[in-house]
Amino acid sequence: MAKPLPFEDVERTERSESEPALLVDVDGFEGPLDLLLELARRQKVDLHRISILALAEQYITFIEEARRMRLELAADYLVMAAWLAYLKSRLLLPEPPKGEEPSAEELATALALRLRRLEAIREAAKKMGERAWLGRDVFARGAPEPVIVNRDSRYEASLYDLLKAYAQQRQIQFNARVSLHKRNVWSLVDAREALERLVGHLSDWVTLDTYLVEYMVEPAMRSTVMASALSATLEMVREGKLTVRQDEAFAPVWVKPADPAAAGV
Amino acid sequence: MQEETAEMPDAPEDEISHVPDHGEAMRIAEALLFASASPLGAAELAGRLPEGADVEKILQDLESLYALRGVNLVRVAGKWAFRTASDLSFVLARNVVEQRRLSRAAMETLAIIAYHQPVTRAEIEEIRGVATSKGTVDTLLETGWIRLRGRRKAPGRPVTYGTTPGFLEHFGLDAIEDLPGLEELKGAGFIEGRVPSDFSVPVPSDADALREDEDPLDQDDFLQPLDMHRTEAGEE
Amino acid sequence: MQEETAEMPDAPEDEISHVPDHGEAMRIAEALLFASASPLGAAELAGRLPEGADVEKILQDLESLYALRGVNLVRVAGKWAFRTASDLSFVLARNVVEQRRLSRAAMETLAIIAYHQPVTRAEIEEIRGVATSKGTVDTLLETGWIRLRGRRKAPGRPVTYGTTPGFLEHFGLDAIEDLPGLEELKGAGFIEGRVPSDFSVPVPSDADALREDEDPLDQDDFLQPLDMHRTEAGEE
Repeated sequence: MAKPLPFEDVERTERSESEPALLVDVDGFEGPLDLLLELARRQKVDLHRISILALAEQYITFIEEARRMRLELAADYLVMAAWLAYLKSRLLLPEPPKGEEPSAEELATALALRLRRLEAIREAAKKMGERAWLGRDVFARGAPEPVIVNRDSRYEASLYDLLKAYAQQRQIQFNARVSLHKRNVWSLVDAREALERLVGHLSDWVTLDTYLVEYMVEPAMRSTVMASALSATLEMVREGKLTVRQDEAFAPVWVKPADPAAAGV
Repeated sequence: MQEETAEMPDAPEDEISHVPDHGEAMRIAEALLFASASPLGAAELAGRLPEGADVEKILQDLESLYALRGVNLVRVAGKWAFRTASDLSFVLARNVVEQRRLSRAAMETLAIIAYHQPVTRAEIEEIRGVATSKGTVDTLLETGWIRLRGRRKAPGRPVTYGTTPGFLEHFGLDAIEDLPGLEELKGAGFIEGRVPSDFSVPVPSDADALREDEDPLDQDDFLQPLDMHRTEAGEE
Repeated sequence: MQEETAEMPDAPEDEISHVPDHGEAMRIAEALLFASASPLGAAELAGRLPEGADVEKILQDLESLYALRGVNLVRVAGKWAFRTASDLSFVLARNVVEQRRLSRAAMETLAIIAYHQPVTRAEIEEIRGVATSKGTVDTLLETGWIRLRGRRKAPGRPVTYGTTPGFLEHFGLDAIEDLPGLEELKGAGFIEGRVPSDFSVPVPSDADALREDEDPLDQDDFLQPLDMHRTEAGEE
């Protein structure tokens, strides 16, 4: 922004000093306010005492020159030119009686203020740019030494949680154990022993059920007794100690000691 | 004193027999500050120094001990950090692999955000008298120097921008009030004059707390800040 | 502090008696070493220092200048770098306390250990009806609330677990016998419904003295409690 912007002083009226040869180059400006600010700088007076009228004239001349040279201008620049032309005429004409609109003087002051504000922030931006930037002018430790973090876990638990966990666990357990506990089985060994006792004092056919009745007092025991007894019976038949017959499906199963004569068969 | 020593779990036994040794505490602070890539606050330091150590005194002593050296202890963003002396940038600049240069537009936009925060994009544009390209704000967000603060309680609920602690750190500022030329800016009519009333703020503030005229950001703003920004730009 | 400052040749003015820019060269070397991401060799430094600077002397002076400080200039693989003084390495370690909640499995296991101690892992599993993961017991050992007591006089000599004084402290119990019994648990609504007649809640004991059916721990158990534990798990 500090670089002198080349522009042609077509007007010459307000400028006493000789300016560098002027080129109309709108591209160099960041919008109409920027152009205005540059033109204002050319007045070489404090922005507080800038002549807005002169500034308006310079701007309009600049834009006209640009259009004469058939340069493409952004609409912003043209809008500003139109507004400045309006302001210029207001400033030159006698003020109408005080209306609702701001006076020409007030408009001019507001424009001057905007320019001062832009100038000030430019200056601030420049100062910031000139500061010692980290990573450009000043540097942090190039090889920082990492902090070793030791994580120490602290566990939280309340007595309530503890008791609840315990009670729930134990309750599940005793509920599960109740059904398990009652389940008695008549093992194959038990069945075999009982059947061997039977073989001892049997001489003729007898139904297995009749004999087993005494072991089936508990209804729950029925299936386990029947299953084990049948398995044991078949095993003893295979060993030749028993003969077994069943007249039809689902009929009672008859057993009797094997005929010693037929034992080998 | 004996009791205090007993309480301390991490102090080497012989080191601190009576009063926490100022010299030893300085060495510890020095080691901590040297080791850290980012600035450390006085409170952070205090938590890691022997109990009873005078943190302020230690920092002052270290500051003056290093004042004339090639490495200085400086205050940035309210914290402390060792940095190479700024007058030596001419030798060190060669270290810089690639320094992102901000465009003039970006630099001005950053300055306006810094000095005027919280500030909306429309307000930035009013000052510069020109539209701000989306790319400029995106670039600044990428640097991590500016952040979305909230939304202005105004029609359209525009996003307000402010600076981050990273901004202070980068520009070597202790606090936002230390911005250069703040007084001149006040004098230039930043406060008084025709400036719209919702715009003029006496001093810039990068405090986390929202101003009266700010709403918190929406939920979506946090999810996709850059996209949100794009949407905002699209609305214009 | 005063003495220390006096000892150090840190005032460039006094230092530079004959060679005029020795102090300045020292500052530059200091900044270069500080900002460098890797150690710098004498030749590398010489290339960045003012012409005619005595690199060896500069490095020697910097070395002695920092010798007693919290940061030292040290030689690493023939090159030079700043490093935290070795006696201060402890300051670069930070202990972070994390609050964590126990998993349900851990909570149940802990409760069973508390009530049924001394108890083996197999017994815990029998009560819970599920296998207890090694991690659960490890976590509990980490809390400091349970300990290895001894080894059960039984095949396999399984380890017995019990609670620690830390357990009582954490749960606000005066003694382990203060854990509520069956009637109290029922009264407080922890146990509801019909309770089988053979169901009981043991009266726990965390006495140090081993029970009759316990042997002392083996020597190895003390050396590597967790590893021992792992081995035990492996045997299953």
